[in-house]
Amino acid sequence: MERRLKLQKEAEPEWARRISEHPGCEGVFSCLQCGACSGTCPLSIYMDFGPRRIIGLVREGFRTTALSSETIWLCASCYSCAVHCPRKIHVTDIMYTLKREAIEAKLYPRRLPIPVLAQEFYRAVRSRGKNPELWVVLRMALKSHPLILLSMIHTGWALLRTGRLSLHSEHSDGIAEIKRYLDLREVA
Amino acid sequence: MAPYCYFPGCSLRGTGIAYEESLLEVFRLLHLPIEELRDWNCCGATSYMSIDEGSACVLSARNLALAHKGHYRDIVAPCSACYLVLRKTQDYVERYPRIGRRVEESLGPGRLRVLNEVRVRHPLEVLYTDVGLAKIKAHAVRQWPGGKVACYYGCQMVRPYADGDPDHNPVRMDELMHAAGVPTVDFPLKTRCCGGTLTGTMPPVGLRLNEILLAEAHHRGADAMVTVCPLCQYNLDAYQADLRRRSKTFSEMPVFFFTQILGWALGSDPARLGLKRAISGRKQIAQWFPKQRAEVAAHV
Amino acid sequence: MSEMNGTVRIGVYVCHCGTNIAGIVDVKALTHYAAGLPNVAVARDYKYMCSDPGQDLIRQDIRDQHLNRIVVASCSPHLHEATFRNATRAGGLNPFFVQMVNIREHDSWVHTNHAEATLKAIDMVRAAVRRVAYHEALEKGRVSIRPEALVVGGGIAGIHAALTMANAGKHVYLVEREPTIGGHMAQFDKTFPTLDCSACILTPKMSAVKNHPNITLWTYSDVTAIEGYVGNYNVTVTRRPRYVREDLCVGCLECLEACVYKQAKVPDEFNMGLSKRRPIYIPFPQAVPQTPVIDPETCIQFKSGKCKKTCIEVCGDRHAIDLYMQPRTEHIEVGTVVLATGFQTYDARRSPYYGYGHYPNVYTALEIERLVNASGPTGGEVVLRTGGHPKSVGIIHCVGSRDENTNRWCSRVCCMYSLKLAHLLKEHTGAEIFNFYIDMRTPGKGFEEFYQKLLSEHVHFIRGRVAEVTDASLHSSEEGQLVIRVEDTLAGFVRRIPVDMVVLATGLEPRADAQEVRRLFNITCSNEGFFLERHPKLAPVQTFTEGIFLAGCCQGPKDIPDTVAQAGAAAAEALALMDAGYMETEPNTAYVVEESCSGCKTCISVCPYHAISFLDERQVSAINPVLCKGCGTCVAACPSATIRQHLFEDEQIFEEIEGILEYA
Amino acid sequence: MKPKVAFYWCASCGGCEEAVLDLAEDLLEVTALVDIVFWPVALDFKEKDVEGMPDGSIAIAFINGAIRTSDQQKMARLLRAKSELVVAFGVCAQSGGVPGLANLTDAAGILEEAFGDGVRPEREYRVDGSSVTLPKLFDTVVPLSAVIPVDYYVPGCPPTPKIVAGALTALLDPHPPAKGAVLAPDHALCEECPRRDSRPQELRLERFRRVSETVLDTEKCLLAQGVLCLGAATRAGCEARCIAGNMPCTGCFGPPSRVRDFGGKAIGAIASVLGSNDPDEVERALESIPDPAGTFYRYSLPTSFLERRRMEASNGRGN
Amino acid sequence: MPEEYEPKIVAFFCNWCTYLAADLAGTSRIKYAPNTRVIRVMCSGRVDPQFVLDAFAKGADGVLIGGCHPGDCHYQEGNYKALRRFRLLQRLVSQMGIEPERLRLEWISAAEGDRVRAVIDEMTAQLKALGPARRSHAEAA
Repeated sequence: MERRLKLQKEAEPEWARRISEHPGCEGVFSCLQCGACSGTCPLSIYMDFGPRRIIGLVREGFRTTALSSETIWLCASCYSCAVHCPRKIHVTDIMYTLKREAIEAKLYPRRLPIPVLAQEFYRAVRSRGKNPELWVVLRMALKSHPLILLSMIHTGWALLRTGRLSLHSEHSDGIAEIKRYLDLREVA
Repeated sequence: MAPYCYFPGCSLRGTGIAYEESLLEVFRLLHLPIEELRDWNCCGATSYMSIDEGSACVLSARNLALAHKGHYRDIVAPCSACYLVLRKTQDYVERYPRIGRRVEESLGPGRLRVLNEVRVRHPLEVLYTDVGLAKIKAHAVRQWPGGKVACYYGCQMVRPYADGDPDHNPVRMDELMHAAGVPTVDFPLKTRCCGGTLTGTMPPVGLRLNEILLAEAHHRGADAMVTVCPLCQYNLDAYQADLRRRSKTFSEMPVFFFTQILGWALGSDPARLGLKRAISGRKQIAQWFPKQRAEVAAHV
Repeated sequence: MSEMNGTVRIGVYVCHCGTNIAGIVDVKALTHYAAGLPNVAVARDYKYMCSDPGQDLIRQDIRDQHLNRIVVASCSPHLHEATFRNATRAGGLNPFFVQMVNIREHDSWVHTNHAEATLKAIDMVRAAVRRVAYHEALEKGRVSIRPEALVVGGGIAGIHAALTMANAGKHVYLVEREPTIGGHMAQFDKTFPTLDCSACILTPKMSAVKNHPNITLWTYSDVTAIEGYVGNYNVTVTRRPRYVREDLCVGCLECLEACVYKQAKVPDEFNMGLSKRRPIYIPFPQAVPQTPVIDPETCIQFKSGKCKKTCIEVCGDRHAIDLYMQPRTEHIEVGTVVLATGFQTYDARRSPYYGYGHYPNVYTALEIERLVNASGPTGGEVVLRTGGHPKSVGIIHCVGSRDENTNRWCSRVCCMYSLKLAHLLKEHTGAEIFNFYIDMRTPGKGFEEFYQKLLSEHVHFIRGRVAEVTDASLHSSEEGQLVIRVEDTLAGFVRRIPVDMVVLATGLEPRADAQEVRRLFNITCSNEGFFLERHPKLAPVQTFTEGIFLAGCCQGPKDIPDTVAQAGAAAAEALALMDAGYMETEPNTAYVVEESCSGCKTCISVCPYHAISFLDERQVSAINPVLCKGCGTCVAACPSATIRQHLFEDEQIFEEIEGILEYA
Repeated sequence: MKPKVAFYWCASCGGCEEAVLDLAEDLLEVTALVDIVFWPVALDFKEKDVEGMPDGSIAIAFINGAIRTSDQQKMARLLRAKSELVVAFGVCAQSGGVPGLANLTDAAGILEEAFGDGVRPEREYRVDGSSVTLPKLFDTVVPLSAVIPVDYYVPGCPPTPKIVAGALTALLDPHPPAKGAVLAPDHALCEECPRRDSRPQELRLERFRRVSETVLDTEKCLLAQGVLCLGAATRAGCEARCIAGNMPCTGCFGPPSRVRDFGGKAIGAIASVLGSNDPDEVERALESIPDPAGTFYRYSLPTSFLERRRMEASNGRGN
Repeated sequence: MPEEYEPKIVAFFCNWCTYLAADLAGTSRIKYAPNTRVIRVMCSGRVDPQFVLDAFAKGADGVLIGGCHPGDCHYQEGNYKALRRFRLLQRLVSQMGIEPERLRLEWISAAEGDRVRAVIDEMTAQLKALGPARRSHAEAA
């Protein structure tokens, strides 16, 4: 049986404050906990916390819990929460920020394909300047749930048949320049 | 008039190729000059945002800067994700100095302001405002052979940067369809998320989301769905076989790009609209758009 | 003319205001500094200068230290200038030898750095010390206050204020824009938490208004102009023609029956469009006055001129119906004004995700009030727009309240009236009721008990802001119903709840024309658009314009008890003025130093109150101190510095400027 | 013996000297009463003659013109030492006058303006052994009272004969006015303006006109005709001579005693007669006052609150 | 110690709108730069241009005039009078080498406590960027 207890020492208020300084996250502390976000979210029903409780976790500073949640990865950024929020909180941006933190802190759920996809996509674009859909998906699958591939066979074939899957991967001519741009570290 | 700058984005060169074909065809038929952005790069999309926001904005900023360099006034992004990320970049470089600095670092000092001098447009909005319903009506020369359609707008084109169309209940695609003589159904889920990449990453979840959309469309009496986004179209189109396998009652239907339908109405050769690239509802398509060049009906 | 007359002995008093000031400003250092300034005889600091002992300090020092000038460094003069003037008078000194320094609102409360805040306080005190040296003895002016009052708005607030003043023997003009008085309260079925019938408690007051000898009631009328000043306002009221003469109509209402429209066709405003009325109508049976109105928009005679005019026929020799009636303008003079213009409810269409206007069975609370009302469109039977009785109802709170996208404020009454409607709907239909709330707010006498009662009635309370109301079903069990999608934040999961009827608890907001009204009466609005009171705590019914008072929801959302209380307060404040018969005015008026006036007439046209006249025989300008409001515009305009202003003399302001900038 | 009187001019146009001569035959009366011991313009006295006089031996020194050079400063101090009373004669001495407008630039600016790339005067020039030097040109023009204590002021550009005569009689009177007094009436010019009655009570102008722009009614108040007349802000005493010549008052008598800054007060008044409440219309109306400083401080820049253009701002070229 | 230059701003606030807005800022505990010193006048129309010039002459780095919004003046038109004088004054002071940013007229209603903060903080920042408005005369006289 899981023991549910949070000691205040586990809370990191400083972290909460830091998060609130990220672009789009300024609203965390004005949250009403009304649930409009989770209510309107098409995916909250599959999430372990849902956006409302994630915000609750963030502003109380429960970093590990928030960053290791699946919720942030299930967010498909449909922005429904953002337009419904009575406090105009950019919930989607908060999710993005947490995703980034989770990757940096390596706290994201290992077996979850979504973060893997994100990172594959990231690599691909860094090296090509464009997203070769096929390869990104393949690598994602291999690195997380190779079994996913089975579920994709039909679709893959259908796409090939209809010429919607380009096997060769295009890349931007300006890739050198793009690399240079991207290699600059983000300024805090 | 200055030509529109076309920003295909990665999908229109892959899964959404039919969108590109039909879009360019529609612009051609309406005599709207459009040129592809030279040397464009990926917009960064949602995944990139999840790793490095600053760089994600840099990616989009580069495209905007290129468009500005090419003296374009409008950059047309058919993919909702591209549209959103470009708009968001314009918004955030101004609203958040920290992102502004990051972008300026890459583009070079003083290049920031140019980013907001190009207008980011979605083709739906271009056709609605720049061309207008009247002109579409006037140029629609073909009777619509298919049945009723459910207009599906998805998320990222209407939220959070809806361009005049109310984000809770957008209507412009419906109005365009009517102008083209295509009947639509009242579709309450028109802005409900299709799950994006979840179909690939979490198939059960992704499929369910699309099942709900397709089922509701069918329930509302639609014979087809119309989309404005390559990812939506892909999700709705590519997995119907799986959905059928899951539930007996599920009935297949074609999922069009709105440009395919407009192209047809404007009298284009169906072959130029990428209709054959459909995965689901091929039967209906075959029967609505027979091989031999359709008889051009009297002006409607 | 103000010169430094005689030896100036200044007392400087620095207030700690507990820690409000002392917490940030170094009061000791400030006091010590002040003591060293020229002309300062004594400088003290004290915990609360406004307290009696604090004031005693001033009185004592005036006597013992022979002070003739006082500087108090404390809070805003808007709060305590009067206090310290009185203290000074009590000490035997003319009250206008006081100068206040606002080191709380303008300093300790808005700055965090002690050194900077203290430095600022020092500069301000130095300025005041230099200024006060040039003060002079003044006497307050007086304006007479007429004993008549104007009440704008005939809702419960206006009605109560009018009756209170009329009972006190003052003549009251009550102006209402609608054809009847009663306002929103007349539309309510029951009132929370006591559940007594709204009409039953309101209508007696309405007829009392009608029958009161001291009340002139003008319905279907608007205040179109107001001039003058406290005690002497000249008001213009425009009375729209109702085409039925109040003086001749006996209220038999036969004309309604006689109307050529056999069945009513026009949506009935009073019933929120849930029923129809005829072109000639009275809003509701107990309307006051009991005189019908003809709505020219829909009356055949007005539209085509081809009506049988059966109404006139049936009215017969009473000749009460006059289709040629013209708008009438009335000019009245009043001493005080009570604004009770009320509120409007939020337009639920602005929240499309709740489907109001799209799904017929989505209602606003006000519609339900009519629906459950025995004299309502359905005689109190709750029938859905699509027919049938609801077996389940969802009541959505905070629609157009507490939402940055619509209205930011809490409308205060929605929680309670939602509870009331929940009770009534359950009573009428036995339906299962779901309340969807963000926070349950029941502060008020018997309110919490009422909440308890509802809980025990097994009404569902689900904490969560509803995401959407839709008719898209996910399951056969939802078919044909409206589905409410919400996160049950207490249970921690998302729920879909199918209901037959949705009620939107729409919030209260300022009337659409609040801004024009505000300009008309020269008062201010808060950011939300409600009329702004003079002080949130200490002057809740006064405005910044003397003699104009606020009552009811025009000042902010309120329930009926609070509205009535506030109306009483407003009436009392107005009565206090009128009974006194006069009001003391600040002596900050402008005056002309005749011998040096060259008669250039520059001043005359700059005065908005026509207080300046040109004396042809003496070829100089003269200012009427009663008309002068003390703005000082003419003082700045006078090219030869011949016009001056008491309390704001050039010397005093120059001293203040130079005091601020004189680095000590 | 007759009281000794001295006249001297500093930075001025000579108009004030003319004003003295304008006394015409009255001048003879004056000379009958007094003994002129120093008057460089009219009589041949030398600086050293004055230096030779015992301190306080001169009864009254009338000094006109503002102070802008080291030489003028020196002479003013010299005369102060030798004289019982010093009278600032004319508006230049009183408040800087037209030369005071040089305070909109500085010494360098003036030389630049005057000589540009041409030959600049040298401060010191040597001729056979001995050297001639030019006085130092100050950056800032100041009124007489800024370099020496002044006993009385005679306003005007120039002072009118009536004012001058009045001043002389007042000073020679056994009971002279209080020190520091301005020897002119202390109310505004409108009081003695023949056109005062034609000034309407309601005056709302759209813009100001230059006299050259319109045919002016010779009876009607000039301000009412849209001409920027400063009479209402200016001390009386000149008998409204300019007005008589159909020219607006430009303020040469300075302000009445109650006013601290002529221009400031005048701006307050003049802006008040503009009609419009619309910011843009106001802007347009104000464009008809192209040079506010020159208009409202024509005679008093050095005695105004701001005294001069900020040195920090004037790049040696003024504005 | 070398402390940052703190500009001094003399502010003339009208009694009915801007002064009250500043009071509101206080009661709402809104924090802003400590550089202003407020002088209360009944109406912005009372602000004699002499006051502004004197302030600059006596060492103010900036002067802020606060009045009611157009159409909202407690005295009907005083703020318009203020506007006209301000515009003319603006032209004069720039001729006198005083940057226009140093003289500012703002309409702030009694409800706009936060606007007081915004205006004062912005003006303070601008003045810091401009540096002191010292009025040296580089003179022998």
